[in-house]
Formats: sequence, structure tokens, C-alpha cells
Amino acid sequence: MAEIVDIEAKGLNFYYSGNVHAIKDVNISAYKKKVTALIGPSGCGKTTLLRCYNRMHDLYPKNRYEGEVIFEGRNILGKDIDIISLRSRIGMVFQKPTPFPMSVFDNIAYGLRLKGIKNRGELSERVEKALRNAAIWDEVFGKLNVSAYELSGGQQQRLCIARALAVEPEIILFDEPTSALDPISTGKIEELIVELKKNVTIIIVTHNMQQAARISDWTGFMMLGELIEFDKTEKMFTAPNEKLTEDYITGRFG
Amino acid sequence: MIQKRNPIDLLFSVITAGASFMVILLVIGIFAVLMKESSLSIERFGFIKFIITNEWNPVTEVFGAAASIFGTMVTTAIALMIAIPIAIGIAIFVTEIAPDFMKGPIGAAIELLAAIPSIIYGMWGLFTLAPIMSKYIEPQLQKYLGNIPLLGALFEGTPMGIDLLTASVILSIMIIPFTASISRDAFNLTPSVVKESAYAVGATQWEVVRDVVLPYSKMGVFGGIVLSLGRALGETMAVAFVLGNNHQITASLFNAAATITVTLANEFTEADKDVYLSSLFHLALVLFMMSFIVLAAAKFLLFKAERRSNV
Amino acid sequence: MNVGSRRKAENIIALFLSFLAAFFGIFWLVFILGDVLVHGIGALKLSLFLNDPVPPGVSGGGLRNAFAGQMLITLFATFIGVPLGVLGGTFLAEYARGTRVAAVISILSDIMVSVPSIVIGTFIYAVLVRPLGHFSGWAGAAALAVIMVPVVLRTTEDMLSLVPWTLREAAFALGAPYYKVIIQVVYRAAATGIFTGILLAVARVAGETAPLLFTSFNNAYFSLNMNGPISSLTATIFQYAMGPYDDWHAQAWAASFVITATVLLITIVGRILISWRLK
Amino acid sequence: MKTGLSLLMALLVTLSFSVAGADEIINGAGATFPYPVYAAWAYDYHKATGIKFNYQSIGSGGGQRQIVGRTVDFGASDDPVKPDALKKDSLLQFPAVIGGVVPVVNIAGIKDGQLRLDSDTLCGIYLGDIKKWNDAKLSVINPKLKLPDSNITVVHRSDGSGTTAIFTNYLAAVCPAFKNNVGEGKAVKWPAGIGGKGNEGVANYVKKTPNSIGYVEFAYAKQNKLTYTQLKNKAGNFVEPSFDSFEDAADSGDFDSKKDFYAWLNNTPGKTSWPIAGATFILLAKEKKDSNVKTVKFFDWAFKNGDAKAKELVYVPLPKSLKDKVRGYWKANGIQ
Repeated sequence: MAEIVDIEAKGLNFYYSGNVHAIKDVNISAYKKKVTALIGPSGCGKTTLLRCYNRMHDLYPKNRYEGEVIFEGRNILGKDIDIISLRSRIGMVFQKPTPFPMSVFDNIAYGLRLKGIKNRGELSERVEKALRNAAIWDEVFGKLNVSAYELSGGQQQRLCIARALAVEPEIILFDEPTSALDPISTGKIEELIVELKKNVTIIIVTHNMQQAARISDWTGFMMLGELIEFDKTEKMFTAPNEKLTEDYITGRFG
Repeated sequence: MIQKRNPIDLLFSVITAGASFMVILLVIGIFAVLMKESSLSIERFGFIKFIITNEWNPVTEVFGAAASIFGTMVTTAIALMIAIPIAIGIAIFVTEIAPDFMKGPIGAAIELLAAIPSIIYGMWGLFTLAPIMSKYIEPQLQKYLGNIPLLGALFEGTPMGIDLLTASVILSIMIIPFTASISRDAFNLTPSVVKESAYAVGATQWEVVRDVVLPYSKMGVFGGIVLSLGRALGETMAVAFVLGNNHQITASLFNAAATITVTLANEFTEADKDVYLSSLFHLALVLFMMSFIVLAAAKFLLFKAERRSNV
Repeated sequence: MNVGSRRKAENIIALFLSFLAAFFGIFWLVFILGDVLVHGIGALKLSLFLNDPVPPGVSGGGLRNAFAGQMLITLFATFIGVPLGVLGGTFLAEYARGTRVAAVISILSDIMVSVPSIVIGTFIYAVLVRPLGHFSGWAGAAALAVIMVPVVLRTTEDMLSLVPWTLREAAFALGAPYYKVIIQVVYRAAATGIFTGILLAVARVAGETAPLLFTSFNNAYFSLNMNGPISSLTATIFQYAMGPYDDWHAQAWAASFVITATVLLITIVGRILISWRLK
Repeated sequence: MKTGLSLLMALLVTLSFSVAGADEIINGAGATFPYPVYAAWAYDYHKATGIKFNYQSIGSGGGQRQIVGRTVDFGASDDPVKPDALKKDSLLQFPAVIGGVVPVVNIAGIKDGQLRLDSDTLCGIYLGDIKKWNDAKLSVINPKLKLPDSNITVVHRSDGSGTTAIFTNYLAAVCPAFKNNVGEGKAVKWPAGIGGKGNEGVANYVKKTPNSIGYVEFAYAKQNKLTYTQLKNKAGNFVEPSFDSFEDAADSGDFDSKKDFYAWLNNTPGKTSWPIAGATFILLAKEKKDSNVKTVKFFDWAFKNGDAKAKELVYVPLPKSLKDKVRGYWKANGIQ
């Protein structure tokens, strides 16, 4: 099975305002239609790295990137990049469910409408597809018009995944998507992620090493802003090259 | 041995209870006193008839509040129409758009401006705004809008700067910072992670504001608007200088008018006949009830909405 | 792609409009402050604080009476309003916490905060001025106190509610009676917040005019007698700005400048305290 | 800190009560019409005697209301109160000084005394019938003036005012339409215009509003350099407002102490008399014996020492005979 690089960080450095050096010379690739997990202790920079891919850091002033992130042959950190369209191609799911203050249907249709899809039939078709792909259709098809806040936490998170899926992105970024959920909901989301990689590339930040082991193909281990080791998941969890990785995975710290 | 309740504690609780019951007492007291004082007017003119009668004639001693109520409503409505979009614009600017180095200072400036006493706005209106209105703004309005049917009627007459329009503009300038600062606080309550997830689907700044921030904070903004409405209804000094004090109902905004508050400020110490004074108390009662009802209704709506979103 | 450029254009227009709104709003506000500053400082003289008013046409008058009267009225309003407000708020947040009575009083206070101040003036006229037979500084102070009570009460309630319940439990566990817990622990924990609320309430009433017109009235002379009519800056500004004399206008500007500066100063101190507390 | 605060408070409280006794102050309120002269007298009186005379110009209606409510030591009104009304509220009334009400205008190029008005045109303007300055009726009596083609902004009083009482009493006397449609009183229902609070407010609005007309006590017109007009009097002559033309009007006044000096000075027949004039009155509460003595002392002093000041401000001091009548009235009512 050929591994095709989908998005690749090259010599990436990132500074928060006030010159906090949060990502230090990181080189990491995510392969097409694979799950790449980022693990490491709190504050190691894994979420910061994740937010570089869709340039979420641009929302806050004085943040600064150095180096490159190559996607489709272009450096997406470039000044001439249209961030708005970039974000519609690289979706994101957050730590806590973040439904918008609108109905279930409108939440999913939101990104589609932004893309200019107005046709009611097409909208409902694609909303349904996204909800099915996010494995939540069966639970919500009767309540498409109720406020998204009325769903349970686990449902809300899958709704957010469906929302990200609806615009058919090539890559979806997951930022600890299950940390706020109970074990049953967590299980459903994990199954979902495995299912999703048939169509999209996934990069997931997780605290939970078992989760990384269960669902990812590749794993990167980060510490203090540096990428310590990056390899196939089986390799990382069985025979890591670095002592630090081994210590972390076996629970000696972190 | 278990002791009885500490007597000092009992005393303290009674004292604090007394202090807080003062509020109920005040509300009832104000209502009762105003009722009693206006009884002569209510008896003579009738409570409802007083409100709808357009007559304020100290010579014949016939009083009706319609003109004052009209003035209050028109100035409040125009002031809100001007102030709300601008205040929300300011709030959007301060929370979402302005570069960081401007956010702090502008936000602070707005807080401070909301604290300036209203009499300052009123005096400034008389000395500075009224001449500007009569020389520049009102003639232009008349020139461009005066000939449009229906709309033109709003801009008839001599632009003298001492009129409904100037009073409304001052009132709006006065409530802008107040409304803006409450809206800003409401906007700031939108969790940034929800905003981020809208950006993550590819929304533009405006789309995030329109689809996430505004819907998320609409209750807070609504509450702010109601408070502004209450302020505008009850404001005296900002309008007293430039309203022109004439009890009349006219279509044109270039005419002098009266509001309930200004009528009270001008005539309260001067009313020489009992029924005159009683009618002024009656006006105060009407104003008290107006603001009470508006705020109570808003509280009720907010309370209901809150309960709904908590379920 | 069309959709994309339309959306971008829409974005730019909307952002520009909001910038324009902000600019427009802030333009007027800066205009007002600038005007008050320019005219006010121009008319600011030492004699303004040291002399009493003189008849129109005679030069060298000041507003000593109004400064003194304003301070006295505000001070006594604070002495009446603050204890009532703080104690009332204490009841709502402590003894009556979570009860229906507390909710009702809380809502009524919110409404009272927005009751037109001139209505309160008429109320005080009816209950204090007419029965006693004369305008008085006390009546003015009472009117301002009535405005203050609900403001202070609500802030106190909010600030006390922010104090974690566990703190009280810790004090109870040592065997302290409730009133001691409140006075020695809860008040202390919420002190900055309450103090800020009081400052902001003082700033608010210090600029009130309407309720003073029929209560403390006005006095052309320096007087510290709270039992009689007493001058206030705001009522004087109303009289002087509406009057036809240039001298009066200048003094009204100067008085406006002083009162604006004072109110802003109090507000700034309040805001600094808030941010300091939040740190 | 705490003790300091309570000390301060105790100090303040004692201060504000203790001063109460020591303070020699007379509190009065009412007509804005005589405010300039009262303020000037009070200033000199305070210098001479150390007694404070606190006069607040809130309007004649206010003066009457506040003395009826006994919230002041004396009330002042330009609108004389009828003897039976005085009896009902147990009040005393005497005149203090005489003055004239003058129309003032703000028209570019028009100077003091240039514009001529008669009862017909003044009435037409205040009824809202004459709307423009170049109205034919105005042109006829002002052949030499070039009046602008602008709308007239009418300024009147918004408060209960003796000036309005005098002015409307005059208009009602000379103009039946005004009597029927508006009537007379301290506050009336004006058909047109904007309302200023007090003589001060009207003067201020006229000063600030181009093409406006208002009516104020003459001292306000003088002090504020407002443009006054000529008026046609009962004898058919156009006269300018002046000390002399007011004095002529005053001479015809019929003040009778038995009627508590109730009298008007409008539309008097003298050849050179100004047609809108009036005395301004002081109202006392019969039972307030102590404060009445203080108030009367002040006016007695003003009658003796204040004539020059009054003339300077273009008020007409009461004639000697009338002063004596007033002193007799005080004595007769037991105020010494």
C-alpha cells in the first residue's frame, strides 16, 4: 500500500505573541487517507501544531510562523493563501462540542451555504449524507429542526464532525475530540474516525495513548515543542527508537 | 449543650432583611404616593382619557398627556433607531475587528463615555449641536428628503435646531456608549472555541459575527437594548435643553415638543393650581408605569428565554 | 469562485460598515469631550472655587456654593444609600439565598435601577419637601440615596454570590455564627468588588440633575445647612447654561468640566479596581 | 481609617446642623422678571448687612406655588394675585419694582429699535398667522426696512411666568382673536413656537436662533444686547422701550393697599408710555412672622438704597408715594 503524503510540515517553527517559541523546527507528514495521531505531555505543542494546519493562529494577533506547511504543492503559510477557502478544505473538530446557536440542520448546512449552495434539495441531501457519515443520522433525523443544544454531549460532538464532513474536506483535524465525553460516546467516535479514513486524511491530537494505538496509522510524539519521534503506530508502541518516547508510552512520566 | 440561635445573628439577619425590604417598600411607596398625588387629576380627567387627550392648557386647567407621551415615544424611538446599529457596530468593531492595540483603549473610552452625566450631553447639545443641526444637517435633510411624499412631512418647517430631531440625536449619542458597552460584554461571552469552529468551516469574519456571535449573544444584546430604552424613556437633562418645550403633536421633526420628563423638569416647581400639580404627578405616574412595564416585560422575556435554553 | 468573491466583498463591506459605525459613534463622543475640555479649561479659574456667585454683570463670581453643596449632598446620599444597599444585598445573597423573596427583590431592584430619576424627584417632593415645608439638602440627599440603594444592593448581591460557598463552610466549621462569617470572611473576600460597585454608584448619582431640581433646589449662597435649599453643580449648570449671560455659560462649561473629570476619575478608579481584582 | 471616617462624618453632621442656627438667610423664589435687580440688591445687601437673600428665579407660577405650599420664605410674582385668592391662601402681597416687557428679535441687519410692531402684528405673529418676516402687514409699518423672506421662529416661555402673564394680558386686551383662542395667564397653550425656561431661557433661545422673536423683561434685553423693537401704544405713537416710557406707564398705575395692590400697567393711555409694563410683587405667608420681618427689612433697605441700582438695570423704582403705601401696608399687617 503506497503511502502518499497529503500535508507536510517542513522546518516549521511557531511563536505565540510575546515570542513564546511553541513549535521548534518540526518536520512531519500526514499521509493520505491515514490517521496520524499526535501525542505528548500537556503543553508539548501538539494542539499548537494542529492549529497550524488550518492557520487558526491567524485569528489572534502577533502570532508568527516560520518554515513551511506544504499542501498540494503549495506552502499554505504563504501570505497569498486564501485562508477562508483553505479552512473549507481542512476541517476541524474541537475538544468540546461546539454546535452553533441554530438548529441541527442549519449547523450542518452552514458550511454548505457559505459555499453558495442554496438549493433546498441538494442541501438536505448533503446534510443527510454528512449525518450518515458521522453515524448520527439514526439518532437525529427526527429532530433536524430542534436546537443543536438539545442533543447530548456525544451527539453534539458527532454533529460537529458531520458539520466538518459536510463541506467534504480533504483533511480533518481532531483536537482531543473525546476528552469531554463518556466512554460509550468515545467508543462511537473512535469507530467513526476509523470509518472516515476511507475518504479523508485525519490528524488527531490525543491525550489518551490507548486511543492513539487503537485508531492511528502513524504517531508523532512531541515534547517541549519538538517532535521527538514520528513513525508507524505499531513501531512506536512496540519498539520506539527514542528513550523519551519509550518512557512516555510506558507511563514513566507525563 | 446545643445553644439557641445567637441573638446577634438574629438581629443582623433582621436588619439586612429590613434593608432589602426597603426596595419593595420604595416601589410600593412611589406607586402609592404618585397615585395619591394624582388622584385629583385622575378624578377630573380620567386615567385613560388623560393619556389620550392632546391638551395642556394651564389657563383653562385642562390637562392631557398625549403630547408629552408622544414626545417621549418619538425621541426614544428615533434615538434607538440611530443608536442600536451604531452601538452594535462599535461592539463588533471592538470585539472582533479592531487591531489589538485599539481594542483596549476604545473599549475603555466607551465605558467612560457611558459614565458622563447626561446634563453634559444636554448642555453640549444646546451650545454645539443645535447650531450645527440648524445650519448644516437640517437644511440638507429638508433639501433631499423634504420633497418625498409622506417622508417629506417629517422635515417640514423652519430648521431651528431646537426640536424633536436634535433632542433625539443627543439622546442617541448619549445612549450609544451605554448600549455599546453592554453589547460588547455580551459579545465577549461567546466562547472563542465556537467562533473558531465557524472559522474552521471556512467562514469569513463577518459570517462568524452574523451567524455565531450575534445569535449567541442576542439575549444579552436584547437586555442591553431594553436598558437603553429605559434610559431613553426616563432621560431628562439630555433633552431638556434642546426640545423647545411645546406641548404639541406634529408630524415634523423640526418642531419643538415636550417629553414627560422635560415637562416635569420645567413645570413641576411652578404649577400654581392644585389640578395642575396633580396632573404633573399624573404624568410622573404614567412615566413610572411605562418604564416599569417595559423593564418588567423584558425581565420576564429574558427569564423565559433563559429557562428554555437551560432545559 | 463567484460565491467566494461575493462573500469576500460582503465581508469587507460589513467590516467597513462596522468600522464606520464605530468611527461615527466615537467621533461624536470625542467631539463632546473635546468641547467640554476646551471650553471648560478655558473658563477654569481659581475664583470659581473660592467665590460665590455674583449678580449678572458683576465680574469675579464663582461657584463655591455649588461645589460645596454638591459634595455635601453626594456625601450624605452615600452615607444613607450605601449601608442600606450593602445590608440589603447581604440579605439577598446570604440569609435569603435562593429563595423566591430574594428573586423578587432582586428583579424589583433591577427595575428600580432604571426608574427615571425625575420620578424619584417628584416622589421625594411629595414625601419630604412639601410636608416639611421647605426644600432641603436632606431631600436632595434622600433622592440620590433612593437611586443608589438598588444599584449598591444588586452589586453587593452579585459580589457576595461570587464568594465560593466552601469559604463559608470553612468558617462555619470553626464554629462562627453566620453574622461573623459574613462580616469577617465573606465581606472581606468580596470587598474590592463591593467597593467598586459603591464607587460606580457614587459616580452615577454625582452627575444626577433631575431629582435635585425639586428637592435640594438651589441656593445662590454658600451654605452647609442641609436643612435648607442648597446648591448643586448640576442644577447650577442647568440654570446657567439655559441663561443668556456669557459669564454664566463660561461657568457652566467650567462646572461641566469639573463634574465630568470627577465622575470619570471615580469611574477610572473603579475600573482599575475591577481589573486589579480579576488578576 | 475607619475611625477617621466616622470622625469626619460626625464633624459633617454637627456642622450641617449647627450652621442652621447661625445662618441668616432669607429663601425666596419666583418671577424671573425682577431677578437681575433682586440679585444686584441682594449682593449689596449682603455686603452691607451680612444677611443672605437667596432668590431663585424659577418663574412667577413657581413663586406662587411655593409660597402657597410654604416651601419658601417669600414668593415673587409679576402676575398680581387677586385679593380674594390672597385671603384664601392667607397671603400678603406688595409691589417691589416696575419694569417693562419688550419684544426682542434676531434678524440679520436689524438693529435696536428699528423694527416697528403694533398690537395687530405682534398678535398675528404669536397666533402663528403671520409666518414670514416679509409679510405684507409687517412691510406696511416698516417701509424703510428690508425684511427677509424667512420663517419666523416664535419663542415663548415654557414655565409659569409673570412675564407671560403681563404679555398675554396685553395681547388679550388689544386683540380679541388672542383672547378667544389663547387667553391670558402665567402659562398658556401657545399655538406656535418653542418654549424657553425663564426670561433667561427665552433670551438665550432668541440669541441663538436666527429669525426669531421673543418677549423678555427689558433688563434681559439690555444685558444680553438683544435687539428690541418699537411698539405702537394706545395713543397711537410708536415708542421705544426706555426708562422714561416705562415710568410713563407706571405713573398711570392705580395701586391700592386695600386691594393688596392688585393692578396692571398694560396699554396705558399716556402719549409716550410703553404699552407692556407691570409691577412685580412679593408674596408673604401671613403666619410666617419671623421671616416676614426679615424679608420686609430687605425691601425697606432696597426702597431706601436701591433706586440707583434699579435704574441702572432699567427698572422703575416705586414712586415715593407708593413706597409709603407699602410701608403702611406692612405696618397694618403687623410686620415691623
